[in-house]
Amino acid sequence: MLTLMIFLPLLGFVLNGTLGKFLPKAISGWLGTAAVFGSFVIALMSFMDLTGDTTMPERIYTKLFTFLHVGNFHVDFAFQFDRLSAVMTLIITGIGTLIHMYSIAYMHEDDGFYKFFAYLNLFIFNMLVLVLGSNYLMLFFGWEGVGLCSYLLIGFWYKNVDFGKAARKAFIMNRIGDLGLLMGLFLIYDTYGTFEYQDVFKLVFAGSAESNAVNTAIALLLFIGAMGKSAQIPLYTWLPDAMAGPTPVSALIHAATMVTAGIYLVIRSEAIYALSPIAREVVMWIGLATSIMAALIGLKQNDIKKVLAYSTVSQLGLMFIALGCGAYTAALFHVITHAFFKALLFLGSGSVIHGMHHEQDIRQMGGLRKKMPITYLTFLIGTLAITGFPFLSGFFSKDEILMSAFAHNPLVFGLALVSAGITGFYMFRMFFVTFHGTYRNTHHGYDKVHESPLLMTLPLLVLAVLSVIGGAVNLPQYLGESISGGLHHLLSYDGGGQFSPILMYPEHAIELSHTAEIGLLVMAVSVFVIAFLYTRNKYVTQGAVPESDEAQAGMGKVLANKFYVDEAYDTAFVSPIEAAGDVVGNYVDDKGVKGFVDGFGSGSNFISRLLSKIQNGNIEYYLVYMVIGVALLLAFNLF
Amino acid sequence: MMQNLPIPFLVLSFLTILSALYVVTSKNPVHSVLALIFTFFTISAHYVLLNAQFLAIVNLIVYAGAIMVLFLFVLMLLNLSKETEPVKSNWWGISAAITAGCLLLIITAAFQVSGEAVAKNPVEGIGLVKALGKVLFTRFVVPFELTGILFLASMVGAVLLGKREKGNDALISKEELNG
Amino acid sequence: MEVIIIPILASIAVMALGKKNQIWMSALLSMLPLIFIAQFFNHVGVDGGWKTLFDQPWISDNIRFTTGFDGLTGILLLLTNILVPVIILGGIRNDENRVKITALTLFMQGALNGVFMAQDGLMFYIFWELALIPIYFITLTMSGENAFKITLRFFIYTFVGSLAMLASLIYLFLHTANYSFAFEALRAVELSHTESIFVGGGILLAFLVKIPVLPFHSWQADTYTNTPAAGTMLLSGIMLKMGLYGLLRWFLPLAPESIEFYQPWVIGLSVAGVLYGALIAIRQKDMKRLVAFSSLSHVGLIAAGIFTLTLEGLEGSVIQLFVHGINVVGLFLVIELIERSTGTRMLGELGGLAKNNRLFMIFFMLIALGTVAVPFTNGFPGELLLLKSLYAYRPNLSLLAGLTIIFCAVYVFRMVQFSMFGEGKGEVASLKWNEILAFGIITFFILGLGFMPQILIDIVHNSIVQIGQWVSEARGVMS
Amino acid sequence: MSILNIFSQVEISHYIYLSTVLFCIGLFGVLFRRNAIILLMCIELMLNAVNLLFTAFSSYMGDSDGQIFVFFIMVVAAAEAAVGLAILVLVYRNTRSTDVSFLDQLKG
Repeated sequence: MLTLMIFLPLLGFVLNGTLGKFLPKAISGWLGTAAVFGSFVIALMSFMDLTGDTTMPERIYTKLFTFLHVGNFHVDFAFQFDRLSAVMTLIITGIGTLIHMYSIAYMHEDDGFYKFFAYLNLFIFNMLVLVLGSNYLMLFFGWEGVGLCSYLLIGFWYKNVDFGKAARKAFIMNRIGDLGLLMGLFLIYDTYGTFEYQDVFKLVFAGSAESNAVNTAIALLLFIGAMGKSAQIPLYTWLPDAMAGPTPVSALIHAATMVTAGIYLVIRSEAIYALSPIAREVVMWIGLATSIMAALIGLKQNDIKKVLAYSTVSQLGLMFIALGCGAYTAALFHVITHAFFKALLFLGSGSVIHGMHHEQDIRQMGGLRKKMPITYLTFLIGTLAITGFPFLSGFFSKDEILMSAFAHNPLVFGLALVSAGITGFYMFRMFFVTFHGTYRNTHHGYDKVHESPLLMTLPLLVLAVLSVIGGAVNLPQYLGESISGGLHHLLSYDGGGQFSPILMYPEHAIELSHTAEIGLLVMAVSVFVIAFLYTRNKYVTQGAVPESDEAQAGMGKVLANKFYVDEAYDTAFVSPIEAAGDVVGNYVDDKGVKGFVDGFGSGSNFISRLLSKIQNGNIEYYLVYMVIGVALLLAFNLF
Repeated sequence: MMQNLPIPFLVLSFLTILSALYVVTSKNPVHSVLALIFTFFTISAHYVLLNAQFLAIVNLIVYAGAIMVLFLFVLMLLNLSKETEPVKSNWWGISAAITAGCLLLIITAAFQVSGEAVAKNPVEGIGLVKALGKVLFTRFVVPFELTGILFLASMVGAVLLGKREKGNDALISKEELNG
Repeated sequence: MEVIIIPILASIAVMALGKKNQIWMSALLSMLPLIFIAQFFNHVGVDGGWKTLFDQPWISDNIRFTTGFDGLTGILLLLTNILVPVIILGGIRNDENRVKITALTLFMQGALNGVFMAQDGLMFYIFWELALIPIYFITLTMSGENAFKITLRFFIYTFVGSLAMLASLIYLFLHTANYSFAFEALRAVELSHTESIFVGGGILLAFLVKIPVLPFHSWQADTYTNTPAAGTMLLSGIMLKMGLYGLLRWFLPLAPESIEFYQPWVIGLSVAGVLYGALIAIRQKDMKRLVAFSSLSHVGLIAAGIFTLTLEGLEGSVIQLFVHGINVVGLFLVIELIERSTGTRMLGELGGLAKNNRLFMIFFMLIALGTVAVPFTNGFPGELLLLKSLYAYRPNLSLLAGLTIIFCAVYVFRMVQFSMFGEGKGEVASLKWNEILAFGIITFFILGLGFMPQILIDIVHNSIVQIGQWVSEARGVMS
Repeated sequence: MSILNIFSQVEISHYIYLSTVLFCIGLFGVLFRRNAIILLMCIELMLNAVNLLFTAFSSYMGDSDGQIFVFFIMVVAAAEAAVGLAILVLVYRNTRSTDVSFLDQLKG
């Protein structure tokens, strides 16, 4: 079953990749969707099995074959379906199915329709390998695989050179992270002699305190990988550029699933992180910095997808804050809810873009709510969810993160709260500018704007429902002991002591009084209210339109230009490396090494030309040489 | 030690070296030839002193008689008796002298260092025709015959070289020779 | 024996047939040895050491024509006899030189098979040099202005190395018990430390030039650029592997005492070469040059892996040399087809080739992915093992060499981007059956080995373990 | 019996010096002169210096082999002179000169 779950999308990829050209678009699209849906159904069944029956083992394990076996180095091609994997799998295949369905309508005009579905299926396959692999190397497989699919899909419209650049940037930035991850893997193998999660964690658990330095190193190296994949400072700049890909891709890969792989990695390696406070501290601060920085940049973006992209980066930062505080459940909770509402927002923005004939600039929009009621409604729900409207999914997950941050360090809580607050500002800004006010586009008439077909709005509705009720997964304690903390129980379930749970270290019980808790809640909600009122006043009541990038000044300009990070990277890394390549290629190699080697040639040529002067054909000279030679010979014999 | 040497030896040696020098330095080839003949005479005299009577005679006949006459003959033939030789530059002469001098120095030095007294064991009559003939026709008979073949070959070679071939009459200029 | 003779006979046959010869004929001829190799695998097997198959006195009683077979030989025979058909199918242009190049390629196949099977030092050397001759003539068919000069440089370069090796072999020969060039006899010679440094250095030089490792690489890019595609493929796909094979088969067993001395140097230079090649490749405009320098980068990693002397490194290097052969031939085939259709291989002059030829695009992408070592393609397992072995040697070196996975992505995708994507500037002619077949073989190995690299390891494991034993014994004696 | 009992009064070293001097004079001539005929003559002179030494050793040691050698050397010298002169005539015919510095076709 497990194998089938993983390989169904691969089958879809193979079929679409080879036969797709000859299939009608509808079949090809539904084939891709069915493959993912099949996986979803199997995953759901397996999940029921796993959690429904207390006699079930901690995981379902399948070994397909030995991938590599060299001396002591042994890696199996094996999968495991445990509680953490199950949650991830359900998100991936569930949201994957919806997005596939959506894409059938969204991409129906595209020439590469079958190719698109082939890539999407391949992505799902790789993502499943990532979360279902039973060892770190399998994770690395999927890790690189999703990077590749991301590359292929970002550059899907390959005729555009800029898109190609964005795709390469994404892949290369990811590879930088991958290198760190790879080094981390080597260190794991060096230290523990295996890649299998279970064995590693057992050894970590049994390890001595001295191994903490190693664990810290491992944790930091793994985090470098997570930085790349989950777009954290300093490797985050690829994600906004990745919006070059088709919108469903942004929804699936760059919001709901792939970018959360970094979170998954850290949660998976909880045993290691738990032992190294330093690493967690690093994770937390980087998450915090990313979260605030991205949120600030998001304030001044005018491309609807870019805003969402920076929002994603910011939300990922929040998740890392949670991880850094040791609140793994909270992070995973936010992964789930974020997957719901961010997919919803992206798909909604796709619907807008579709209705606007591929216009992405929010300044060209306005007043769309009348033309696109379903999109408007669902987008509103998404916006409310992400900004933390009480009792929607985002509210619960975000508050859990904030609370764990407060328990860890009030300063961090304050900063995270600022970041969460800014979320409200940029999200409502985008929402109001897009859907309220007056229509501003001059190229397409208002009458040409249309609501999207059912195939696109259906996933929106489903996701909207999920965004509303998604918080039920892990309700806070103050709503009642019996219904709360579902996810938490799931992850710390140990089968009645039969096996070790996913989270080996019981989370720091958040020791907060109910008053403090409610105080925090009030703070969070009031930040939300302020953001809502301010933006509503500015963009709806006053009808303001964001100024163009050129008109920006001061801080606004810096933000609109994304803190000039791309430019800084260009001057700091790209140009020097290119220059080094030029210097090495043109001077060191051509003049230096080759010159040195050729020097032997021309040197011996020169000497031989000198020597051939001696050989001038005149016998007298020869005689002199001969006599000198004889004399020298004698002299040598003599002395 | 010079003083202890017998006068005839000294005189002979002096003449030998003098005439040899003249051979080398004389501008006129004919004079050179004549000086060389004189040198051969003095060397023959040395042979006599050394009890090598047969060689002394052969030296006179073969060298002074045959070979030198050949030289003279060629000189006459080519009409080279005049001082036609272009004089070489001084430095060339100096360097040649230095080179030759160096060799001289080294050989004598070598002899000084490694020379051992050779046992004097003169045997009466080994230089006579009879004695030499015996050795030559017994132990050295094969080389002796080979010498004959060598002579034949050189004779044929000389004749062949000297023969004027048809169509080869035209003088080849130096430029043509240098191609 | 047969696998050496048949290609040479085939080469004569092709020459005799001349223009009448068709591609499929020569391709079939070049595949004939595969039958025998399959037989070797079946009947001789890869267990139990380097077994002698054929043994006859040759130049003298002690210089024999001895061929052997084991896993390591098997892998390289496979590589050679798979790639030569690929080259013949896709890599040879249909012009006046076709017959000549085909014949030379077949001849090369025989010589290479000889190199990989030779169990006699002198026979190894002779075939080693014999393999050089066809490449020389193939290169000379190019009438580029510098062709002669470049060929000469290449020839002298490799020749100097080879002569050093010959000197070392002769030195060993003179010290054998009964004056024999047989591998076992040469191996049995006990050398003092100093001796082994000189002898090992000579052997090493030949291989390092051929691989090539950093300072000895300056023949590479120019020769690649100025050789017809078939020559480039032969050089990069198989000839370079001669050097790596030589390291494993001849250098490590014959001069194990000197490894300690050379290890840091070779690893250092190799890792430097990894970065050096990658840096240069990033900025190349000529696709052939780009791949040439990427090749420098990749083989540097392999050489470094061998010298870590870990099991992972040695076996990883075998995987990687096989895989690199497949991938680099694939890349050169792609470049050749692009050049054939558009008349240029300069990145600036190309673009948008993906539009007209989807199939070609898929093949190119797969080969590129294999080169970048994405998981599930063949490049990954070998690179993983090599980096792992380097990590065991020095973690920071592994990090440096690991930068190649970033750089490699940069230059390969840059190449893909500028040639295939963007606005269309010309198109690639639709693939003919032979080209599809050639690509098919390559993709089969890219995907197959991506999933099941263990197959290669199982084949080669015993040979490597034996080599490892010899090395560790000798090092034990030394210390 | 020779005219003089030379062996009692003259050391062999004197003959060695003498012939060395003669040899070097011949050598000097060979180096210095450009006329091919003189060159040949100088060579004869060198040969004679060697002959003298051979004979001296032969007589001092009472072994006739040295004298046999001188005999052979003379033979070779004669042959050499004959062939050499023939070549010389030929060269002269072609170049109208016996100057050896014209003959530089061996240039490297």
